[in-house]
Amino acid sequence: MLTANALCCERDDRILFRHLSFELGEGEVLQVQGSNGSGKTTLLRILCGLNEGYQGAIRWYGEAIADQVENFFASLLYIGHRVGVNKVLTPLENLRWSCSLQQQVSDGAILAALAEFGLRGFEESQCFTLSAGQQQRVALARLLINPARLWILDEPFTTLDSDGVAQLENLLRQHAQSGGSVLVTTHHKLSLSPLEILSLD
Amino acid sequence: MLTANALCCERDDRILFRHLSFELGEGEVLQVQGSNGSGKTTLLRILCGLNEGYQGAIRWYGEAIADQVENFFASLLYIGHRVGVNKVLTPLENLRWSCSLQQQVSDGAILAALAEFGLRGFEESQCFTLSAGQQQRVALARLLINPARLWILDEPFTTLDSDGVAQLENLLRQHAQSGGSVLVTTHHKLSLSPLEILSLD
Amino acid sequence: MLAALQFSSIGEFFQMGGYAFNVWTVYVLFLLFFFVNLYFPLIREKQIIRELKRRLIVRNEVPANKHD
Amino acid sequence: MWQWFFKLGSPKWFYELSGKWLPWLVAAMSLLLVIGITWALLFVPPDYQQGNTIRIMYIHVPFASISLAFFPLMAVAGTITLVWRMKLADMVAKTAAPLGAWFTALALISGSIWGSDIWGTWWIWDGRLTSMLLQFFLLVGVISLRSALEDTDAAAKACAVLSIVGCINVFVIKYSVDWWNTLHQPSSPIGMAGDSANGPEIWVPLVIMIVAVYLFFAVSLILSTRNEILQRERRSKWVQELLASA
Amino acid sequence: MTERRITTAAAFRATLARDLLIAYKRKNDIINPFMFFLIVATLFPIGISPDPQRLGEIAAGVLWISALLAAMLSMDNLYRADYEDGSLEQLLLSPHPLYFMVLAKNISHWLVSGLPVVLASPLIAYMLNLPTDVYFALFMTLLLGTPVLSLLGSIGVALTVGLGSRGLILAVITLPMSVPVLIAGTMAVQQTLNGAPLTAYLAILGAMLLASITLAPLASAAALRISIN
Amino acid sequence: MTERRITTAAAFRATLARDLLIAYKRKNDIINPFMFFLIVATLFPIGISPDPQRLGEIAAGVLWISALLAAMLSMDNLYRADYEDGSLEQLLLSPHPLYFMVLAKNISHWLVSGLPVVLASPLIAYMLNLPTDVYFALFMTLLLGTPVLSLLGSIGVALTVGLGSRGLILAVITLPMSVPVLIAGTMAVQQTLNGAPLTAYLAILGAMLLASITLAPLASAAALRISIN
Ligand code: HEM
Ligand SMILES: Nc1ncnc2c1ncn2[C@@H]1O[C@H](COP(=O)(O)OP(=O)(O)OP(=O)(O)O)[C@@H](O)[C@H]1O
Ligand SMILES: Nc1ncnc2c1ncn2[C@@H]1O[C@H](COP(=O)(O)OP(=O)(O)OP(=O)(O)O)[C@@H](O)[C@H]1O
Ligand SMILES: [Mg+2]
Ligand SMILES: [Mg+2]
Repeated sequence: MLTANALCCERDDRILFRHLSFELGEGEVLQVQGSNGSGKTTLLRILCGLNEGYQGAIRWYGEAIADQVENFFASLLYIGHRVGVNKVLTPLENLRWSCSLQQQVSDGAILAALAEFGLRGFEESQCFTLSAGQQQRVALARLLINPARLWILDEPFTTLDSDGVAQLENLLRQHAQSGGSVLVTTHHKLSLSPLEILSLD
Repeated sequence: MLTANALCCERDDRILFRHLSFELGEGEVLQVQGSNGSGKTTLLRILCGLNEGYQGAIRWYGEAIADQVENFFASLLYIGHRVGVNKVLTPLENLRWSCSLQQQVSDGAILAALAEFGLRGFEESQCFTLSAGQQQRVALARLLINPARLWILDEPFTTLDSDGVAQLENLLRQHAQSGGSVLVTTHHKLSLSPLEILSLD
Repeated sequence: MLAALQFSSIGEFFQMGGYAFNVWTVYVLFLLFFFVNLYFPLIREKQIIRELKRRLIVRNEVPANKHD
Repeated sequence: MWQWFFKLGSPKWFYELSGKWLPWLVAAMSLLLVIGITWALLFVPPDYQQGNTIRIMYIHVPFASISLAFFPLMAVAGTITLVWRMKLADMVAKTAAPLGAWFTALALISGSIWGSDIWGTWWIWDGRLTSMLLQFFLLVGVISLRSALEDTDAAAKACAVLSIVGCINVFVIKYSVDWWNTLHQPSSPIGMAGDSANGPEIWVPLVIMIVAVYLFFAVSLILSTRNEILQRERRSKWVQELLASA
Repeated sequence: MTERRITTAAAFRATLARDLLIAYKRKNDIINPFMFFLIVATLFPIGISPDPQRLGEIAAGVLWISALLAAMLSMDNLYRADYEDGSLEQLLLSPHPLYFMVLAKNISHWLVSGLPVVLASPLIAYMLNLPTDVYFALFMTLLLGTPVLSLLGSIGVALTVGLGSRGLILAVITLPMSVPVLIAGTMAVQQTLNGAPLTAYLAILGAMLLASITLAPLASAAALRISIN
Repeated sequence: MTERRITTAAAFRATLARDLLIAYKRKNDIINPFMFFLIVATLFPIGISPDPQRLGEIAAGVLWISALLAAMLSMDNLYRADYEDGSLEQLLLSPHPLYFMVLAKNISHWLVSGLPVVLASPLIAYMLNLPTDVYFALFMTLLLGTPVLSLLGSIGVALTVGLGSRGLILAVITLPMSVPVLIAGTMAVQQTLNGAPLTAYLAILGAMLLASITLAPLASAAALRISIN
């Protein structure tokens, strides 16, 4: 569904990648690997359209993304280094807004997702009182709610404890099985079976 | 060298830990473990004196820390979730300042440490142009420069690639061998041989 | 031509009919600005070329011909 | 037509062409300046009211009139940057901003020196003066935004947006400030100073000076833009070849 | 799946509601611009002259300048927190025209920080001894003028949201731009005092408001896309 | 190991140098308070009256209020970036008295943002038609007064540095505190205009400066410890 063709990006006079092409089909999980500073985050942001300093073509179901931005955004879920959790609001309120940018959701669904991610009891605490890993979990709970086909996740495993890691891996597996696709960066070794790897080194 | 006696901390009406006692001797590495939100960060900040909402006694070589703050701070190196790297300055300038809070350092030593941590060529780039992992590396380079006896590190492995993880583990090992002590939280499995574990769950 | 000259002596010219300070400051400022604005870009150009050459020699990096 | 347009946008093309034109521009500028300044200082008859201060006009008016061109220039460059992503446009915009601030400052300074005789004070809160001052502030705003944004590309686009918004605003400000309070010389239809009774011995040197200052503006803009090109294109083949041969 | 896709209007409402909720939770966002306005306005009797006669003469200007500063300086909150925690990226990646999202944020911001200032203005006007005849003129011009200030300020914040050092750059960029509003506002009050009809000025301010509602969010949206890059 | 331990004086210098370096790199930190001061001062003739006579009467107050606002609003930079990137924690964990570290940061901040305002004040004073007799009084009072404002502001920033929403809360906290300085400053200028000797006022401002140099950094240090908790 997502194809990149001869991507090339340079920052500060340093070529991060060149002639980078890949194809992400339905039901696939693609792990972007590379050492620190190799350009993983940059690549993901380019694919999302958050960064425009690149050359090459990115296509969504064969069409250039620029021609169908809304369509693309409607099926995209991006969680970056900064997870998009407002510190003042509670997890419930946060999700109510961030999910409602893409679809209608009921509070019940949100509460269920939060509980699933081990945040039962924290639904009504303001997010600045949550620990780093708990905030990450709030953001990740969107994965359970949002029906987006394409997940782009930038180091979603940082600050998660081992339960959290297992749970997230599970989720990725399920999403792929149900025909979605995942693009993920991490320094972890993922234990998913059909896992493709794109190395930037 | 560092002993905690019957520590107890509660936040937001939730008891994070109670009757927590441990002793950290010279040459020891203590890993604080626990699921997300179990209070690891809180514990480390309490030990550093950055958080005072606790009960119990903390001693440094047998004496209460409050009676010898400067002494304690002179032999402490803390790197937290926020690594203390100014975005505008270059790695070199950052370290020049943060090291000079504790001791005199030469630029040569700093450059060597940066190179050791894989940042050769980035010494003069402003830190906001560095990737997440590279910024972490700038902070960690202090471990090579600073002669502090006690290292308190809060999730130092996040965003590091596998080389970085190996290198840091190595560093912890060496520090312990040379008589220093380390208090570290991480969700990684550390491969250090004399490793004590303190679980908060 | 000379008949159109407005001043009969150099001294009178410098006095500018009592407005010497004002008139001359403006013209001096103008000339200063004029030369500074030509001089600095030229110096800067030399600096840049020197710096770029130095880099070229030091790194001897392979130029990536992305442009052109 | 479009081909030409994009060729024009190529920094390399601009660098080479401007290299060829510069000597001619400099020659024309110098010639006109020498003639203009000599004429203004030596041959222009003193004004019956203002006396010899009239000679300040030959600096003030060219600078004041060119200062008004900066925001439109930057807005056009900004639009080109945003729409066609032409790098050259941004390089011009980047060098124009500080140059504009200097030109505006000089217009302000020469005007207020002139005013110290004519109005008996260095500064009054008159419409035109105030709008000039505000334009100066806006230019400083653009410059400080440029220096604050570290990423060249982001800075280019952000300054483009600010210049476009600012350009609209410069007109609104000028209009509203004139409406608020006007004392300054009204601009006369032929663009000339003072009474329409003024003869050619007054306005011919003025025209010469105006053209000369425009040329000066062009020359210094080109010079700084060439530096900017060298820096930003330092990794391209043609700059490397240029360096090798230089 | 597509049938559950949300309309732009609903996303607009959700964003508006969220921003109002955040402001409500923080309280400070609501109280501070208002307090700042009060405090700055009270600095003038202290710094200039407590003489009612002279205060009355400068009151309209002082009120407008204080409102202007309060509006500009309260803008910093508009996108900053969202930028820092990543919510802004989510907003940019939403499948709705950014124009409306930005407009929602601007409206919420004005309701929270501009409206209280407008409502408080008669009080300060009284304290500064503004002639009572022009209370209405002052109120109406502020009511039409402060949204324009918010919309203009929004462009400035959007341009500078990615900067580490914030502080005054926003004010430096946007204060000169808002001078026309200040002029229209204070002229309206002054001319009303001299007996001129208010409507002409209100028409001008209304035109400014319309123009900035249609154009400013476009500029803000473009600026946000640039800043997030 | 201990012999290489650094003296507090050296750490003080290192901190001062670092902050100046950051300001130098950002440029904006230097230019903006100054530009803000200019722009705000320009708003008054526009908003109140361009008439030189009336401007001259309010000039001293306007200048002081603009300087006060510029000082307060430039404070936000003081600890914010350090808080967000964690440098502040490092500062708190340094084995030196926090008093000196805070003082170093305050001094650097005043040099960068206060001093340019003081130096520019005569220019604006001229433009606002302040009577020339009191230029010296204005300059001296600003020179003594703005450091006090910085030191007081520092306490406010230190208290609020941990807050998500910044913006105006700082101004709301610190403006009332700085009213005494404003009073002393404007009184000095006004009384000098009426022929009174300046020295008494300078003595008062000097005393305020001394008191705040000794006490304010202590308060800031305490506030920082609280905020970081
Ligand atoms: C700081 C003070 C002053 C400023 C900022 C200023 C600014 C300007 C500006 C913006 C223009 C417009 C140029 C154009 O439309 O092409 C102008 C033109 C002019 N100024 Fe000034 N001015 C100042 C003082 C003065 C004074 C004191 C005089 C003398 C009485 C003066 C005489 C003129 C004349 C004769 C023109 C040409 C009018 C025209 O044909 O457009 N200016 N000035
Ligand atoms: N500022 C705060 N105010 C109130 N409660 C807080 C605050 N910060 C943290 N807490 C509470 O303390 C608990 C422990 O937080 P802490 O950051 O120490 O967890 P942690 O063990 O470091 O978790 P993680 O692995 O996610 O980093 C959290 O669950 C949270 O509820
Ligand atoms: N804002 C920027 N300006 C200039 N260069 C940048 C910028 N951000 C990143 N870079 C450069 O791009 C390179 C790649 O950065 P990126 O964040 O994509 O790395 P990454 O692969 O995600 O690394 P990490 O594993 O540490 O997260 C960095 O080495 C840095 O030099
Ligand atoms: Mg990354
Ligand atoms: Mg933690």
